[in-house]
Amino acid sequence: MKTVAVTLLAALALGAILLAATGANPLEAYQAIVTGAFGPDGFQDTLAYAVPVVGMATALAIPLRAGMVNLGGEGQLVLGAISAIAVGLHVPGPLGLVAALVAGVLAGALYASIAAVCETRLGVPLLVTTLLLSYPAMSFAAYLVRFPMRDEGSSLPQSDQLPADVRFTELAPGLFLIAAVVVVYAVVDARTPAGFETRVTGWGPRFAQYAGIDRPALTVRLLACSGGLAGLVGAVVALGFPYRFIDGALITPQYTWIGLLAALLAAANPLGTLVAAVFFAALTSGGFAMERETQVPRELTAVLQAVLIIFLAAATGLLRKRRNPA
Amino acid sequence: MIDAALFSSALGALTPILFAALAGALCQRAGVFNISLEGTMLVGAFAGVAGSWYTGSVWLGVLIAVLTGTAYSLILAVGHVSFGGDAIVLGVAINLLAVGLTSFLIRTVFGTRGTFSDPALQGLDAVHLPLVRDIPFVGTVLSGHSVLVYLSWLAVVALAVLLYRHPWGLRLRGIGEREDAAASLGVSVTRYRYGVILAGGALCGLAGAQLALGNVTLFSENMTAGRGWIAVVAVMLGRALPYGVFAAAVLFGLAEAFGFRLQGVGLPQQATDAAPYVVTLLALFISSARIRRTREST
Amino acid sequence: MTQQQPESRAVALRGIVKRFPGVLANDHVDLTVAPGEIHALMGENGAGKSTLMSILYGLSHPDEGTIELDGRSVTFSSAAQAIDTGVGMVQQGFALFNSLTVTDNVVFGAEPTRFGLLDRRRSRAAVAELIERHGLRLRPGDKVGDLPVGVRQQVEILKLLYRRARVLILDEPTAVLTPAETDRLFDVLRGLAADGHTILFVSHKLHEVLALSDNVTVLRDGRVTLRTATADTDRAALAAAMTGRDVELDKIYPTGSPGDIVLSAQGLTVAGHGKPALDDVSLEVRAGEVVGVAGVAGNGQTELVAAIAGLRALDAGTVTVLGKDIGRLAVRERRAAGLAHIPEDRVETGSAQGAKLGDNLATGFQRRLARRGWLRPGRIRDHAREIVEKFGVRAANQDVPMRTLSGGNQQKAILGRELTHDAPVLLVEQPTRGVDIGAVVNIHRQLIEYRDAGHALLLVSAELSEIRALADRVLVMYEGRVVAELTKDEATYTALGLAMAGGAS
Amino acid sequence: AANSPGATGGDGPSLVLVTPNPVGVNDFLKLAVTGIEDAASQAKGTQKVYESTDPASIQQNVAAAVRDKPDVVVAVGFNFADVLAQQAEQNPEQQFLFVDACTEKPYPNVTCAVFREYEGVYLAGAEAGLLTKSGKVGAVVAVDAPQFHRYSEPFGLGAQKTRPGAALSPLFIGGANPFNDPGRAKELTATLAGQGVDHVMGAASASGNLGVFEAAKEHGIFAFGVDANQCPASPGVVVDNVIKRTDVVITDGVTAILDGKRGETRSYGVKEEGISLTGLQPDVAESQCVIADHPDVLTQVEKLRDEITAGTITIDDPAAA
Ligand SMILES: Nc1ncnc2c1ncn2[C@@H]1O[C@H](COP(=O)(O)OP(=O)(O)OP(=O)(O)O)[C@@H](O)[C@H]1O
Ligand SMILES: Nc1ncnc2c1ncn2[C@@H]1O[C@H](COP(=O)(O)OP(=O)(O)OP(=O)(O)O)[C@@H](O)[C@H]1O
Ligand SMILES: [Mg+2]
Ligand SMILES: [Mg+2]
Repeated sequence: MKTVAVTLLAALALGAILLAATGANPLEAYQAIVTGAFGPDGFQDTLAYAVPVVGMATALAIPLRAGMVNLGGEGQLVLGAISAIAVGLHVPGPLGLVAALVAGVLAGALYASIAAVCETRLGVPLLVTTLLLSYPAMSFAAYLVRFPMRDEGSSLPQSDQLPADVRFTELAPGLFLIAAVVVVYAVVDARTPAGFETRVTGWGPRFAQYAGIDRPALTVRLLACSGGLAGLVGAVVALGFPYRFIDGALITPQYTWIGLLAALLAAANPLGTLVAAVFFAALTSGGFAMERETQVPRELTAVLQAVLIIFLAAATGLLRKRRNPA
Repeated sequence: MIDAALFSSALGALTPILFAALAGALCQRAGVFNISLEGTMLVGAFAGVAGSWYTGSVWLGVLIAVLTGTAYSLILAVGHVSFGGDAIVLGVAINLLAVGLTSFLIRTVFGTRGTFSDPALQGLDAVHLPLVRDIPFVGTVLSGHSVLVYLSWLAVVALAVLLYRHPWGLRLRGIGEREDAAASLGVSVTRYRYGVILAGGALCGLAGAQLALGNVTLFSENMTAGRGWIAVVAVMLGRALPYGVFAAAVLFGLAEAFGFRLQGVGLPQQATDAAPYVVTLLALFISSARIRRTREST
Repeated sequence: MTQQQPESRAVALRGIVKRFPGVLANDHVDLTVAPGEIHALMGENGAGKSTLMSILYGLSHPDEGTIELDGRSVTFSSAAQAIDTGVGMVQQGFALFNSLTVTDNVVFGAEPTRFGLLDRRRSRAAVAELIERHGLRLRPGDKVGDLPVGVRQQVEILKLLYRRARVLILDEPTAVLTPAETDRLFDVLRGLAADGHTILFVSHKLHEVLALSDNVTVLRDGRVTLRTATADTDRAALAAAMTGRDVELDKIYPTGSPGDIVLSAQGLTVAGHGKPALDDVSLEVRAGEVVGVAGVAGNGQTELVAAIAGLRALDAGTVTVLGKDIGRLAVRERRAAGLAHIPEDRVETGSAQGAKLGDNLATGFQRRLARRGWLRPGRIRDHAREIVEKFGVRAANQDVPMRTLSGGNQQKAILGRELTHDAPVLLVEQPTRGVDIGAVVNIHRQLIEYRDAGHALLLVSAELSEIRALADRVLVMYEGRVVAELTKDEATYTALGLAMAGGAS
Repeated sequence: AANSPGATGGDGPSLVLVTPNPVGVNDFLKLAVTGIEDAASQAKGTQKVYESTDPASIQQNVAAAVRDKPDVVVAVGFNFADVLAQQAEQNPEQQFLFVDACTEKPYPNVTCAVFREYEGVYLAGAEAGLLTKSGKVGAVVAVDAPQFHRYSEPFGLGAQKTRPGAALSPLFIGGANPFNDPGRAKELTATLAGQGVDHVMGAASASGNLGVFEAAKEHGIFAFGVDANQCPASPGVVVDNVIKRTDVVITDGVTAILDGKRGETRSYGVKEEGISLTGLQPDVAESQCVIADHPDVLTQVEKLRDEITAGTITIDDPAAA
């Protein structure tokens, strides 16, 4: 803990120097980040970022626990969102809401399973297939909202708006859904044989095979859960304001990559992943607030965030090194 | 539809990807999963343009790009090798940092936002190969690229020689497989990993220089536009083997150039966007099926 | 290099202290070795032998104490410096590159070059020459990953010979060698010593130490308990110095009373490189019986167990346990049908080095320890504590990573875990490799108790004394086939040795 | 946020501009910033700029702007349609100026300002038609989407008007970063040049267009720029630019709102001089544009412009199709 604190301080000091060099007041800027992230107005923004970031972090942590890296979160996320919208536009009423969520989960799960099957059947590494499959999925969704599913009234690449009863008008339902998933993940991880077997696989593939763990089946199962959750995150975001699929809306905010950072930093530990993801979400909304409140150019916010992550990664690395000397 | 111009333009366009992919392959062989190629290339591009602009010499610009890329990759080297930080986390952060840093510097260094270009900015000239240029088709394809394009081909051969013919190559392949075993034979894992990461930084510097001074002559915010990620994919497809990576980059470049032409016959851009990735996937399936078959037959 | 003054010391370690969290691994250890001397280092598991040797080799740094080489004080901050100074070490366990050839593994880090590039011809010739000179069973061009474990150890020794180390440290080098190979190695070592090389030899095997060494140092709990000329000591004295008590050595257990056939394998065939790794092997093991499998490493023993355990696919043949055909089942289903397995590779296959001891012990029990589908940390701890206590695993607590346990204690943990399954069939490979004599006695007793409780054991061991001590019946393998079947009485050293060389009728 | 402290007298009206993307490379957004600065200094008020990066930050920046309670919140770009509708409904007291698009339903507190850039593109196409030798014109456009077809289709129509039978080849950049990939823009332009196209409409964004110009220069063909005068970037290559006077439109709109003219939709095209060509500006001679050397072409294009202004020529909005 001390190491993390020291490196965080170092990162903040470096950031302060950068800020001061551009003529900004570092204290004011940092204060703006904190109030922007946790103040009465900003906290809402932080939560709004936290829902997708925590969701994606957990989605990617699930296979990571078994040492499998899913680099295709973006494709699964986007497919989940577009499927939820496609279903939500056609199934009316509260049933539509449920159907849309289910469609999102299924789309993400199925798509991620393809990558898993490619590894177990064809021997192409998961890391590669997940990453590669991500791009066609994004292109496909982009195509759908530019042509067949396009909102006729608008010139933007976006779908129609969902009917009024197939919407999450508040943040709360999405927040609860994702929170519930995090709790389920934590419990399954710590308290079930399935979670235990996942961890065993993460410790070593040879040991897992020897212990009788069916790796191919586990791979498919974990990837389905991972993709399903990514799809759920997509569905939750798409069902929220502005109640439609906008091309790029799930990609530009980097939910997936920030989520992956959180999961990796925490070594896929459920609680650690949650903490790291919330921290990154707060940093993002705080960064925007700092831009609004102070004279700091927005590029500098990005620099500050990146520096912080680099120091954090180094600190956790050092921590892990200390704990398990090779 | 398929003519010499298609191959020629694909070769130029894929050079930054190839340089970066070689950097990735080198790191991969030493057991470092380097995904900071995108950001390092971007920093290299910026340094190349700034260097060329302030010194008035494109060669000094290239040199400065290489040095800056090397220096920038120190972040990964120190963070991952010395501190033991996760390479993927560091890589993603290094990419974010590069975007922020270059956008910020373009303001402070050039006093402009977004894009810097000037007719007086020196770019790399096309080199017309004597003799080769006169061969029909082949001449059009192979001649008339920047020096860095040819250098990238040399780099492929150099990497193959390094990996399979030079003691360093043997050692870093060993490190990639079992670092403790290498260490027990007195081979410094730290030093070799620093070496490959920094050399990778230099290659990414070249990638950036070709992108900003060869392919175009300007610097623009985030102008790498995902090429570093494509390089990561090329490393995977080419299984981190020098010629494999080269083939992967060429396949990718051709698929992309061909995709542009398919737009001309009415295919939507989103379909042609996906084409290189789909082609790569298919190539992977085929190659891994072949590897399986040969494995089973022995 | 050979002309030293009689009192000169090639190696002198003085007052070495090394602490690990919760353990004093070396406690003011002094060790002096003269040039041309073969010095044996003995001690129980965890006594601190490997720690002391890795300090001498620069892999770890002493908290206190000094190192002298040829009378000059040295400090190594890395193995590279140690190698440059002429100190070489074969570590316990393997440190090899499986994807590289034997040649590349050997020359790694000290490659012959020509115009700056690798000189493959010279490398290969040098390695071939060494192989030839020391009569090893290796080909320079083979991929190490394709070699059986026993043969891989020879590559390790070759690495050392290639490096022309003047001080050679061998940490349990003979663990996987057959008697004949061990003899050959000893000849080599004696030759090297005669050349003035200094040899530090870590071993648990009393007869080897007595046969080879000039002097012996015994460690217990990090402290030196005996330092003597080999000629002045005997097996009982060494064993007592190691364990602090008297141990019953070389006990040969009487045969049990076999019941019904529990494990039956018929016509097992597994492809290998060129010729099959397993060629039409059939065997049966009865309840209450230990069937030993002897053979020179690399003759199919590993593949036999892997094929039965489900870690390697069968090309032909059937395996039944209690009458149930398991030959095509997954590992989990085979285990459920009644198999337990102590693998020869305890580092990667038998355990997860980075995971906690407790979790290692719980692996395989996760479903049985669950109640109504839920796992309770308390039950996992209880389960682990039982095994630790019953099998005398020495560890600070069950939350330490497996890798911090000494090799012998890791073996005890794995043995304990697999015996606790209470499965009708136990596959055991090299159960006492690298294990100290005190522990060997215990492990043997536990295996026999397990047999007498009515279980069927298939025992693969490179240690003929172990085969003779435990096996009720012995199968000898040669080039993938069973070439001899001997009863306990027939299985003399001579008979076994003959059959293992392929000379049985 | 890049907010210069605005004009002096801080007691005037306060303005907040929210952009959909970082202002960075975007000439269109740079003009918007100029517009808000001009509007603030004219009214002796203050201004701030909030730059967004994605839909989530757009939403938060608009919410933050509304919390500040400025006199006018200015938003630029289609991306704001949903957010402005929501905020306008929840905050009837807050005045909004929505530039470049409009909410689906009208709101009394939302004033819209939209462009008919296709009229300008048509005129540029007409210039290309008059200048082309091969009879083939092309367009390099950031993404394949109806909104951006406004930069390709009218270009072809304009060319056909002045050169019957002229053919248009549009190509789209796409990829990971379509609005900022000069390398790809350059390749695409080279591809068009290889097909015999000799005049290319560059709608690849400000930085992407630099790639278009480089390729045009290397292949000896001509290009058209967008949003601002891009001719100095590549003199002798850039024929003309379709300029979009976001600055004028914003000052105009802010003044109208402050004067109490609220809730209407104001459309800016060639007639209103919200859309124009560099060649049709009075200072064309200093523009470094190729068109300055073709007064004959300009005469004909001025005639076409007058016809559009008079309504005798109407051009369909490709995005509305
Ligand atoms: N001397 C060489 N020059 C160029 N290429 C070589 C050379 N030696 C090997 N290769 C290429 O590398 C391939 C694999 O070589 P090698 O077995 O050394 O790689 P590896 O480290 O085992 O990697 P992997 O098994 O992961 O592919 C060969 O099939 C060949 O294509
Ligand atoms: N890296 C480490 N961290 C913590 N404890 C360690 C570490 N390495 C060794 N130890 C402990 O130090 C003691 C000495 O271990 P060492 O490996 O030297 O024993 P050994 O005599 O070689 O045993 P064996 O015969 O089993 O190989 C043991 O208690 C071991 O658990
Ligand atoms: Mg030891
Ligand atoms: Mg190989």
